[in-house]
Formats: sequence, C-alpha cells, structure tokens
Amino acid sequence: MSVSGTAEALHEPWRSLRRQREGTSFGTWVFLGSELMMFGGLVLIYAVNRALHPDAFTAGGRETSLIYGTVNTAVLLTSSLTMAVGSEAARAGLRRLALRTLLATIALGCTFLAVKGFEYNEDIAKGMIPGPGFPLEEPAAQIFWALYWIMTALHALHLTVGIGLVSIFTYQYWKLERLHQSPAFEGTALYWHLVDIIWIFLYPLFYLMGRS
Amino acid sequence: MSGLGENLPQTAREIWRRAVPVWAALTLLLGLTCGLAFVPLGSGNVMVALFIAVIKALLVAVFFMHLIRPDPLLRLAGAAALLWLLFMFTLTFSDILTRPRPMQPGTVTPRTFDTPAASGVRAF
Amino acid sequence: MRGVLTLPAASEQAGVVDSIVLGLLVISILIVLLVTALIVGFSVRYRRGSPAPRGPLPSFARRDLEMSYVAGTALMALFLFIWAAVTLVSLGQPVRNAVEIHVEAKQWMWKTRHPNGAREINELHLPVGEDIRLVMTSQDVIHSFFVPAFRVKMDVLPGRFTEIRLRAIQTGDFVLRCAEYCGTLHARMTGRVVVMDPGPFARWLAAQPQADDIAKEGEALFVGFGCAGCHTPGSSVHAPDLRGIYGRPVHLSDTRVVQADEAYIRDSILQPRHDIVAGYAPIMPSFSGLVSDADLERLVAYVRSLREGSGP
Amino acid sequence: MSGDTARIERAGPEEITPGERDSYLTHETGILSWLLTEDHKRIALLYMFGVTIFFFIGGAAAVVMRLELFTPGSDVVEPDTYNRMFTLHGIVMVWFFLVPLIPNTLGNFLLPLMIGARDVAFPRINLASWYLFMTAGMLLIYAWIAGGVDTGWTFYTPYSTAFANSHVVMAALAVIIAGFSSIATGVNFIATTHMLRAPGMTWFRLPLFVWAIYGTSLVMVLATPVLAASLLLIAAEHALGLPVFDPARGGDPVLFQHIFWFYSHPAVYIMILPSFGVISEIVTCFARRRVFGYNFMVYAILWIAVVGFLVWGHHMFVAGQSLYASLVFSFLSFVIAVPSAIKVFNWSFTLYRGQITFEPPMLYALGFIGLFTIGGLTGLWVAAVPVDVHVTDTYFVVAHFHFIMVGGAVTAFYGGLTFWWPKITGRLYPMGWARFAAVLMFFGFFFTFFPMFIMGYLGMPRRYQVYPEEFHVWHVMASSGAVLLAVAYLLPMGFLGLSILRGARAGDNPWDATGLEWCTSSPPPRENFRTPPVVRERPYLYHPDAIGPGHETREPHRRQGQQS
Repeated sequence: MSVSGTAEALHEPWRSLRRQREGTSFGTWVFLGSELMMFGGLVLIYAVNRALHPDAFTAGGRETSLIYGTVNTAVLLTSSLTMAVGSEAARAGLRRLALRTLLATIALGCTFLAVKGFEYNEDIAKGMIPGPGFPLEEPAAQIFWALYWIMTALHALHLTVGIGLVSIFTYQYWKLERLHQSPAFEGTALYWHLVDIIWIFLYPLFYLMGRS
Repeated sequence: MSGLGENLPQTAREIWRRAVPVWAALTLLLGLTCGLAFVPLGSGNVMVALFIAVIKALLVAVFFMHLIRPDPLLRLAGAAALLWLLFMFTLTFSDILTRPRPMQPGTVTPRTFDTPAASGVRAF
Repeated sequence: MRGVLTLPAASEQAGVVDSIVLGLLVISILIVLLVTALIVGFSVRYRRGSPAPRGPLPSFARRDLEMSYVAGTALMALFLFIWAAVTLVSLGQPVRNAVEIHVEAKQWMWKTRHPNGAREINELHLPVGEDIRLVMTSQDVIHSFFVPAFRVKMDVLPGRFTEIRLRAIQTGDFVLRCAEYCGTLHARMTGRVVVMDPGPFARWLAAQPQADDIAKEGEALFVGFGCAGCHTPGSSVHAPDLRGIYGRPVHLSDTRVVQADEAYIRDSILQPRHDIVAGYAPIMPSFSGLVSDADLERLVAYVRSLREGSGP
Repeated sequence: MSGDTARIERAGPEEITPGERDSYLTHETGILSWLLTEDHKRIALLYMFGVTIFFFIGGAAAVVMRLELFTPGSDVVEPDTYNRMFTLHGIVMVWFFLVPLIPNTLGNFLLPLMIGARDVAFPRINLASWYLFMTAGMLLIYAWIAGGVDTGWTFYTPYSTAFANSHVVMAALAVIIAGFSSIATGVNFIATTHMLRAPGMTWFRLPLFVWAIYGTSLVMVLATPVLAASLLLIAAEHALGLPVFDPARGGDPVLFQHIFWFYSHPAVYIMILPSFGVISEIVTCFARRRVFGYNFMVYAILWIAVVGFLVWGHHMFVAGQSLYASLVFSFLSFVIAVPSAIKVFNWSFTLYRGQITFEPPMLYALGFIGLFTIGGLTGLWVAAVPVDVHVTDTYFVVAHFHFIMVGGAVTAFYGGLTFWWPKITGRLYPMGWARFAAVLMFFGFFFTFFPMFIMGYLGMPRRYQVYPEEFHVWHVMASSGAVLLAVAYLLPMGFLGLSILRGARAGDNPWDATGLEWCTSSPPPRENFRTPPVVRERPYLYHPDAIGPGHETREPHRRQGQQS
C-alpha cells in the first residue's frame, strides 16, 4: 500500500483518510436512519391496519408465496455475507477475494430480483391485485395486498440501487480506477445490509401471517 | 496503513472466520421462524416472528454493520432513528387504540364508492 | 355590511370557548406588550452613543432570570392546558336523551335527518335549549361541519361516524360552512342552522312531509337481508330477541355491559363478532360492505322502533 | 482603548492582500464551472437562484388569490383555477421555497465557514441535492402547466386519491424528490458538523447559527422520509388503485393525516429553526453583546428539534382523532411554548446594556422578534383544543402560520441576506434603501396578515374562493397590505442586485463581527481559509468578560478564530 494511494483516495474537504472513512461511515449511517424512518412509516401503516382488521390481514397473508419468500430471504442473507466479506477484503487490500465476493453479491442480488419476478408473476396470475374481482372476501385484505405490492416493490427498488452501486464500484476497482482504500465499499456495504434488515422485517409481516 | 486501526482482520481466512458464523446463525433463525409460523400459537405467532426478526436484524447490524466497533457516533445515529420510530408508533397508536368504535374506519360504507369487490355471493 | 366584529355566541360551548379566548387574548397582549417594551426600551436606552451606563450585567440578569421565565412560561402553559383540557372533557360528556340528528355530507351539500324522518338539505332546524347530538358521515371526501356561532367544528369522514354535541341557547339563523377543503365548490358548501323555540320547532317538525318513514323501509330490509330469519322470536336459530332492546344495557359474553344505542346496533350489524351477547354463539355473519350507509340507517331505525311485544 | 486603534490592530496583512481575483466567484469561470461546481459557496448561490424562481412562482399564485379575494364574489378566476392556485402556492412555498430557504442558501454558504472547514463533508452529494431539487421543481412546473393540482398542499385522501382529477401523481413525485434533496442536505450538514469542525471548535463554541442548522438537519433527516412514504402511498392509490386509505375497504384517511403531519409539523421547525440562528447572529453583532444565555439557547434549539416531532396531532383536533390523543397532543404542544419563550426573552436581554446600532439586518431581526412573538403566542391559542375547534381550518390558522413562516422565516432570511451579503459578494449595498425595505416589510406583513386573525375568528374558512360580504373589509385590508409586502420583497432584489455592479468594496469584516466566517476575505477564497483557522474562544465575545460595551466606542471584541 503506497502512500500515494492513500493520497489519491483522499478527497476534499478531508484532512486524513481515516477521518474520511469515519465521515463516510457516519454519513451513511445517518442516511440509513433516514431510510429506516421511511420504511418505518410504511410499517406503521401496516401495523395500524393490522390492528384494525386482524382477520383480513391473516386471510391476506395466507395468499403470499411462502416458498419464494423464504428462498429470497436466504438469498439476501447470503448476499449480506458476501457483501460483508467483500468490503472487509477491499479494506484489507485482498483484491482477488474482494472482487469475487463483490461479484457474488451482485449475482445474489440479481437472483433475488429474478425470484421476486417469478413471485410477482404468480401473484398476478392468482389475481391478487386490489380492485374489482379481488379473490378475497374481506375488503381490508385488499389493504394488505396493496401494502404488499408497495413495500416489496420499494424494497426491490432499493435493492436495484444497491446492485447498481456495487456494480459501479466493482467495475472501477477491477479497472484500477478505484483504490481499495476507498470508503465507498464500506458505505455501500452498510446500505446493502440495511436493505437486508428491511427485508428481514418484511418477511414475517408478509409471508408468515396466518400460516398456523 | 490501516483503515480504522484497531485489530481489524487482515487475512482472507480471518475475514471469513468472522463473517460465516453470523451468516449461519441468520440462516438457522430463518429456518426457525419459518417453522414456528406453522405452529399455532394464536397471537403469539406474530410476537415470535417479530422477535426473531429483531434478533436477525441485530445480528446484521452488530456484526456486518460493525456496530460492535466502539464508535459511539454510529450507535447514536442508529439509535436516533429507533427512538423517532418509537415516537411515531406510540403517538399514532395513542389515537388508533382509543377511538370509540363508531369513529373507527369501516363503520359505514360510503355510498358513492364502488361496492367493494367481494367475489362472494350475497348471502341472501 | 353586517356588524364587522360581531359573532353571536349561540350555543352553550360558545360562551365557554369565548372565555378561554378572552383569557388567551389578555395573556397574549400582556406578553406582546412586555416583549415590545423590552425591545423598544432597550433599543432606545442602549442605542449607540446614549449616556446610559453599561458595565457588567447586574447579578439578577443571570441564570435566575432565565429560570424564572422558563418556569413562568411552563406554568402558564400548564395552566392554559389544564383550563382547555378540563373544558374539553366537560364538553365531551355524553348526555342522556339527546336528540340524535343525522348529518350526511357530500360534494357539495349537507343533508340532515331528524329522528322522525324529516329531511332537510343545506338546512338544519334545531330546538333551543335541548341537547342535540349530530351523528355525521360523508358519502365521498372529508368535509367539516362548522357553525361559527356555535364554536363547533368537526370533520365529517367517509366510512365512519363523527359526532358533535351541542345545545343552542339563542334562536335565530346561523350560517353553516364546510371547513375542510372538499373540491371545486368547497366555498359554496354552505347552509343555515335555524334555532327555534320549542313550540314553533314542534310545529315546524310536524309540518314536514315524512314521505319516507324510514323505520318502515327498514322493516322491509330486515326481511330482505335475512335478519328476520334468525332474530324473530320462535326462530330455530338461537339469536337475541331485538324487541325493546334499544336503549337498554346489554350483557356481553366478555362480561362487559354496553348501552344498546345506535352505534351499538350499527356495530352489531357490521362487526357482529366484536360484541357477542352473553349466552349466544358468534354465528352472525358480518354485513360490512353489504349494507349501504342509507340502508344501515333504515335498519337501525327499524330496530329502534321495535317495542316490547311488538314487531317480528 | 479607542475604536480606531482596535480597527488598526485588526488590519493585518490578511485584509490587504486578497484581491477578488482568487475569490470563489472568480477562480474559475464559465457556465460549466458553476453547473459542475462542488464548492459549497457556489452551490449556495445555485440554490439562491432556484429558490428565487420558486418565490416568484409561489408569489404569482398568491397574487392571483389576493386579486380574487378582493371582492366577495367569483370574478377573477374559476373555482377550479382558484383551487389550483392555492395548491400551487402551498406546494411551492413549503417545499420549494421555505424548506430550502435558509438551510440551503445561507446554511450551505456559512456552515463550513463558521466551523472552519474547507467544504461540506460530501461536496458531490451537495451538488446532487441541488440537481434533485431542480428536477423536482421542473416536474412540479410541468404538472402545473399540464393542468395543475387541486388537492391543497396537504394532499388529504380520499380527495387526492379518488376525487381529484388533476396531476396528483406528478406533484407528489415532485415533492418526494424535493424531499430526497432535503435529506441529502441534512445528511451532509450533520456529517459536516460532526466531522469537520476546526481544531478548538468544540460543541459549545459553535455559533448558534450552526446549532440551528444542525437541529434543522436532524429534523430533515428524520421527518422527510416519512413524507416520502405517505406521498408514495397517495401516488400509488391514485395511479394504481392500491387502496391503502380507501374508506370503502376499511382504510383510514386519518392515518394518512397522522403520517403526513409527522413530517409536516416538524417541517415548520425546518423553516423556523434556521431563522433562530440567523437572528442570534445579528442581534449579538448589532447590540455588541455576548448572547444572553448561550447554553439555554442551544438547549432550546435541541428541545424544539426533538419535541417538535411529538406535537403533530394538534393539526387533527377535529379530524376524527380520539379525545385522549387530542389531550396528549395538546399537552405536548403547550410544552413547546417554553423553548420559544426562552429564545424571545434571551434575544431581548441580549439588547440589555448593549451598544445598539440599527443597520438593516438589525431592523429585520427586531421585526422578526415582534412577528415571531405574535405567531408563537397564537400557537398557544391553537394548542388549546376548545379554541382550536373553532379556529382551525379558518383564516386564523392561515394568519398564525404565516406569522411564523413568512413573518418569521422570510424576514429572518432577508435579515441574514443583508447581514452576510458583504461576505457573499464582497460588496456593500445602500443602507438607506435597505432600512426602508426592512421597515416596509414589517408593516406590509402586519397589514396583510393581521386582519386574517380577526376574520378567522369570525368564521372565515380557509381555501374559500367566494365569501360572505361581512369579511369584505378584512380581505381588502389583507390584499392592500400584500401590495406593500410585495414591494418590500422586490426592493432588496433590486438594490442587492445593483450592489454587485456598483456597490462599494465591503472589506473582510464590515460589521466587526466575531464569527470565523469574518476572518477570511470577502468574498472568501475557494478553499475558504488561506490557512486553516484555529479556535480558542467562545462565540460572540463582543466585549470583555465582566465589562459591558462602552457608550460610544466599539469595544475591543475578540474574534473566534485566529489565522495562524
């Protein structure tokens, strides 16, 4: 690790790379807090409606695809593992390991989206779109499904952004345009883990209701 | 040079050794929560599922997101959002749970809306 | 131009609200005067070049001063809160035997209905001195029932009931406005509230055409929806007898006792599993989503009309 | 020690050397050097350009409204047009003018300068946030040209989801994007304040403006995402028919109001907290006094930033909220009166035994204190539930929040602008005109909005295009006052603009203020400080510790930073 590498990774207005890394981590955390509030607001809507219409929500929850949901949870948890290893490896300067795990992360993220696509397809085939002709009798089950679509889609959007970020940084790293000291890896990893945490909560809310 | 200094793992082996047990625990918990969902516990099902979700989230936050490192600033940022979520939930539910029943939504069906699309046949 | 600064206080709470307002006005004026005096006074006295002595701050102008206005503001706020809250709670006490009048809002008109079925549009006749309970719902968007002379306002929402309790203390015509933005003609969604003496009011009420005796219509629905199948005495299904139920306390299976008012009857039709009467099985299906608001009112009116020994 | 010696002593070589050649304004030239700049000072000016455009758009909508309301009948525009106008006015003024007004212009410019940093923590994100803001603005303008939005800025469902046949989705999207711009700014400022303070700049040596911006950022970061969530649901329900709030299916429109106000009430503090900071800087400088009760001022800012999140339900006393919740929210709303009182009284006592001069910023600041006091006191009225039941959704509330947001935030912005204009441009403006504009703004504002309290109490509801004859006189007063107010707002744009061309050189520290931003040249160089400053003092040391300022002479005050 050359001194010049350190200098190149250092950007205005920071005075030291260490401070810059701390700053990036902290800034990302603050942003993640913000993201948490957004999903928190949606979970609040879910919680209130569930409190008002427990039976309808149980009935609605029975119709989601548990298999797809569980597989996707496993995929995402694994991607968090590769992401964590990838960012640590980059920090330690282990280029091969970092590139491999980051690529694996991208692949797992895409797998998640693909499985999600199959799942959406099945949901649509079952007619689980709120509106006239909705298959469930309880009116409030449509609220459950409306929230299902909005929250999972918003999560998928976040994951897509995550895949984009990891792809860009991995490419730059591979092309030697981005140094391994760059704080971007740590920042992206934090974001990726937050997207994972959000899914960890969406999973019981949408897939585990009304199974017993 | 080092990043944040304090005994961070530097070899591939060490990095994997720190991360894989967390992942294993997460996967185990996933299996557990999925299985428990089929055990009839009444309202306990939700509690159990959410409790496991909290543990999983903590695992990710503490180990993958490095909250285990002694940096009070990061913990503060994480805790702030949780505290504010608490504000939001508590005060909203202070309304929802204390309304008299006629003031809850769904008491009457507004006339000009389309009849809700219940596929069932009218029972009479 | 009518009186520029006059707003009649035509309901019981109007006076109460006005007295709080007066209190707030006095406090506000005093504080504004104090702040103005401080700012103008200091600005003049300590303008640049004035001979006023400067030097260090006197000992009282330290933490003590800050603490005193923190404490002062806090106490004032607490006092105002308690005053307002006590007033609010006392105004919100339910009253027995209030006349229940239904208000239905839609873009952009008010419809009202008296207990005997008399209907009005954009008008509401009230007897002076009687407790009134307005039970309100909307057919479309959120409106707000606002009678400035009564100092009452309450949003009228679709899908639920909200209510206003009031007692008019002054006869006359008062304006009714929609206070929640509801679309194109929001500003024209106005009406009038006519408060009359009991005698003239009774005459007015009796003179109204009651073409639709809603309890009668409710009876047809009672049969049509299949309620009669179970709730008739002698039915093979074990269901509560509804005769004379209105206004009586009902014992529920979870040991609660509730008053069988309109809201209870309505709930029992829409969400029968919430309040199971002691000794009965939770077998009644929900009619939520099947009964329109208007039909629901007719059904409730019918159940109200059932006396002991009459009816089904 | 006489003032003249003090002046000479301060005039080190620093003050003479820098020409404007290497200031941030001139070290690069060309339009691209502005559009791709990562310099917080230039981004601040970009934001100033943006908010000025939106100020004109929102102002134009207000002009249409005041014209229509000049007479009781409907004679200028159709009802639908009127509804679109107040919606436009609300959306533009809240999200595209007031929210970014002080934080993104003055805050962006001054925060790094005041803490002695070279730039904000993430300069590129700072630029990106401006682009997000402008994109959102374009979307909104597009929605407006395509036919407008008629939901009111509050987007209440079910009107916005099922009944409004206007460009709700586009407008909601614009607001969501503007929200993300706001979040980016907030994250940036929080990270900057935490990570980039100059050596010696401890938390309790921060100028109050920095504290205020920090508190504001906290609110931006924690509240804005919830707005995004609520408007996302509205857009989904309107465009895709996903019925989260549909009453016909058991949805709860009041729940929307809860999460909407969870953002939109704290948003009021996004607008007013930075003003507190601006006023504290100005009052101390022109009273030549240390701020009275620095610690309490800081606690008050933090108190407001936190408790501001707990009071949103006072917008919903008549919305169908439970009695219990109304009582809780009423109590918490009264609690927030205390820090506001601390602010007002501490400013007043800062004047005590000072050496006061009445430069234009000071006139704006004194006007602010008066208007904010009235706005804050009427806040007590609307926190008292029985009174609020009567006055909510009437012009009383309109007057109340305009006193806070316009009488407060906009007045403070003009005060701040005239205070830091010499630093931003290096030029002085005609003081006489500026004093006239400040006084005119105070009276114009008063005549515009004070009558609204009265007609609101008499029962004039908000958002009415036509109204009964009895309110005519009040509306005429308001409309006439609005003319004065418009002049008072346009005038500074004129003389400030002219000052860039013909104003006298300002010098580095025309007001003899103590903050770090006055240590560097005017306008500052690209890197803010030619040598990194070191801080050894608390802020506002306008006079020696135990002694107040003298009668005539400017005291030997101590600046916060020294450039080694």
